[in-house]
Amino acid sequence: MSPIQIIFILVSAITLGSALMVVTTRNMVRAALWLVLSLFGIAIHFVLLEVGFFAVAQVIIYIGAIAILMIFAIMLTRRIAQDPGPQTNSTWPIAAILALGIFGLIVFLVQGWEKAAIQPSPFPAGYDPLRELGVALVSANQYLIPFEIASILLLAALIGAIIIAWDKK
Amino acid sequence: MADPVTFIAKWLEGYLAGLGLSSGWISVIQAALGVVVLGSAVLLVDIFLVWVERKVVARFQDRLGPNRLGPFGLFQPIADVIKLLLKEDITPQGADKFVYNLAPILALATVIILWAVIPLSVTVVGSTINVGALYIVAVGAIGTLGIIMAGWASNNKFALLGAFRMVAQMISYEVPMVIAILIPVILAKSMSLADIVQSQTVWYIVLAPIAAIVFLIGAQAELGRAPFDLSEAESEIVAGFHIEYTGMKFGLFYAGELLHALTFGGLFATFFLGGWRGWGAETYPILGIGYFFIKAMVMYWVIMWIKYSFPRVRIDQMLSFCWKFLTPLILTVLSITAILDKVMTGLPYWIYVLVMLLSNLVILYFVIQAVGRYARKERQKVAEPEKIRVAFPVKSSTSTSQAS
Amino acid sequence: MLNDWLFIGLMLVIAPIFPIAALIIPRILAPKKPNPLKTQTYECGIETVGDTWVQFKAQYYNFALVFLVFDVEIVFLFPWAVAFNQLPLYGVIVGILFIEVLVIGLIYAWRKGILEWS
Amino acid sequence: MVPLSWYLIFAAALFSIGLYGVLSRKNAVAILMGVELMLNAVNVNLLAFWRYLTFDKMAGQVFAVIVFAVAASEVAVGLALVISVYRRRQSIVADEINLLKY
Repeated sequence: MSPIQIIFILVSAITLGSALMVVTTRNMVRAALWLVLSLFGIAIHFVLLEVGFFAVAQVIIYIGAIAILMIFAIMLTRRIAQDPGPQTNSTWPIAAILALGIFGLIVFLVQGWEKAAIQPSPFPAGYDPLRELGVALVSANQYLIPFEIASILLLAALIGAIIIAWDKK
Repeated sequence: MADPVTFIAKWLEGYLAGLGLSSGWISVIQAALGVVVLGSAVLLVDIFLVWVERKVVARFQDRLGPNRLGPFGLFQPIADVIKLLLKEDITPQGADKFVYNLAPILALATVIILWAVIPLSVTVVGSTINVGALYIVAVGAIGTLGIIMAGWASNNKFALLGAFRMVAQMISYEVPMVIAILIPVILAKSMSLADIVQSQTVWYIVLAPIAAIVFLIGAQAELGRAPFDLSEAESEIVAGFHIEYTGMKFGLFYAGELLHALTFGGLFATFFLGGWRGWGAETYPILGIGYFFIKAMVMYWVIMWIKYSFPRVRIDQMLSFCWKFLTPLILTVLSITAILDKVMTGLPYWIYVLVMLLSNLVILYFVIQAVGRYARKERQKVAEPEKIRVAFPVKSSTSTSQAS
Repeated sequence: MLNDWLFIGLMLVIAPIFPIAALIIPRILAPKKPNPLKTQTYECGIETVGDTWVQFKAQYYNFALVFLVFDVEIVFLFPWAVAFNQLPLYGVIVGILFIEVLVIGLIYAWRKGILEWS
Repeated sequence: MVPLSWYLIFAAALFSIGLYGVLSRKNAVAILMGVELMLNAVNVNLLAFWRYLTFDKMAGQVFAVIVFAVAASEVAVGLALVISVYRRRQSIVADEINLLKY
């Protein structure tokens, strides 16, 4: 096994382990902290995929903003954070079977796919995916519309969240 | 001997190759040694910073500061460290042990990690990743999380309140600060800090003075230093998020804070003051390290100067200042800088610099006018308070004389 | 590309060792005599009343919300800034438009009183 | 390097864990956390496919950008809903929010 494969397995184990803790921990703040670790593991995966930009964006957006927003929301709705009762609903076995089934199905499909074992080809010399992304995002014949719509989506989310959370009835 | 770091790296490479190691392992060993040397050096500077900070604050307050131990009291921080190491470590009741212990580690480690991308000299740079500017923001985000962990795990109302205040402040000021970082990135067309320094034939503080000022204010807030030190308002919440930490754990927070200040000084130097650039720094890289640290220390001193000169602001003032003033201002500057930069491609460089500087100065002029007008209005409001409505109106002559 | 990240990866592993070492040394050297009085929560000498989780001002959440939306926008302007040399003028204007859309959101939040602290 | 299938299986496992969280947790914030995990699994897949199959086209990266924006919007609106419900009913247990059930 090459060193990168070992790193991949280690990081995957940490990511999946902490993801499991996210969905099973009773204490909500702890679940949020496990979520942070899991998302950080995914950032390392992005580094291994040679998209460093997405790795840092992952840390900034998910850990720096989303996780903090979640912790704030947990603190605001504090009562249930230490809810002594069970944290899962009665249908959890069905959920577990469904999740395992989907996982099994995807693994089965991936195993049967002829391109599953391919290796990535290195980037050509002088090719900078980050720069290409920057051009693609604002070129009219490429992805200008999705980019601007993302902006409007965020605007709508901001306005919607303000209206939902703070309407005075 | 002009470039000892590269010389040592080359010698090490040759030595390890002689031992029969593969090139991959050699680069790993080199990088690991680099990390250890960089981390230790940064921490040594950190211990020295305790002395600098205490000496400077003493001078600001017309005192002498530490002067007993060694020449000029230079050994005082070493005594401090020994004291902290020998103090009892108290874990408060109901604390979440693991998170409680993790928070101070994060507080210092995130600051050390920042130094991985800062170019100390033309050849001495940890990593030249092409997302260096965003990497700094990302590491800062993990630091924010460390604060919230400390506040939550302490199981203390003051700590949690302090953490909330600190985090609200840090995330608010992150917005103008990140946009202020975006402006040097636009000017250099690269996110790698090495490239940003390399392209500063004219320091960016000349091309983008407003961005530099906003970055400095953002840094001050990010550090939680006065006038933005609400998280440790002694009269309200005692010490903020690290109230329950004792001994070396408190020491780690303290060391992290000091080192963070120097790091922001270094980042300011990298983004706006030309980093290691200076006379002869390209041919003698060792000079570059000196220049860089001189600039970083000057900026560290400016940060301390602001800290010890300003009173604390209220939390509503602090957040209003960020969202209603700094963010619109820096967004305007960003738009104008971006368009001007594109329009002026192909023109001689001195015209480019002049136009950039002039546009910034014009914006600054209007901003100062607007702030002055706002301040006058506020002063009038305070000088002429609204008349208090009384249920039974008294004689009108007394009430008018009161109001005027 | 991955070689650039090697240094940072090692930094992530090695940097925490310094503070961890600083926490382990007191474990050996420092006294450890906790008692219930000493480990009480510190509240200026007054015994704590009730739960630590006091109700917080909802304003903290508001600012985090506005911050989240701005943060996402700004991060995706960075590739645009890096590609600046390859962009035509309209590409630059479109990028600015991207962020100016959010200014509408900021103005809305401002008018709605979300940015007030009271 | 790592073969593509490893990434796909990793993403599938993460997606399943997220799905389990969404379906089984009672707390509304925990459900949102599960959704985050699922979106992240999608992002890993998108970027892995981009890197291994079509790194000369930008579709994979742009899609990942959109997923980031969607995740942020989803959390903003989702948590606003949670807070709104909490203010009215003093509870964010998903089972108890059943006004629309009948």
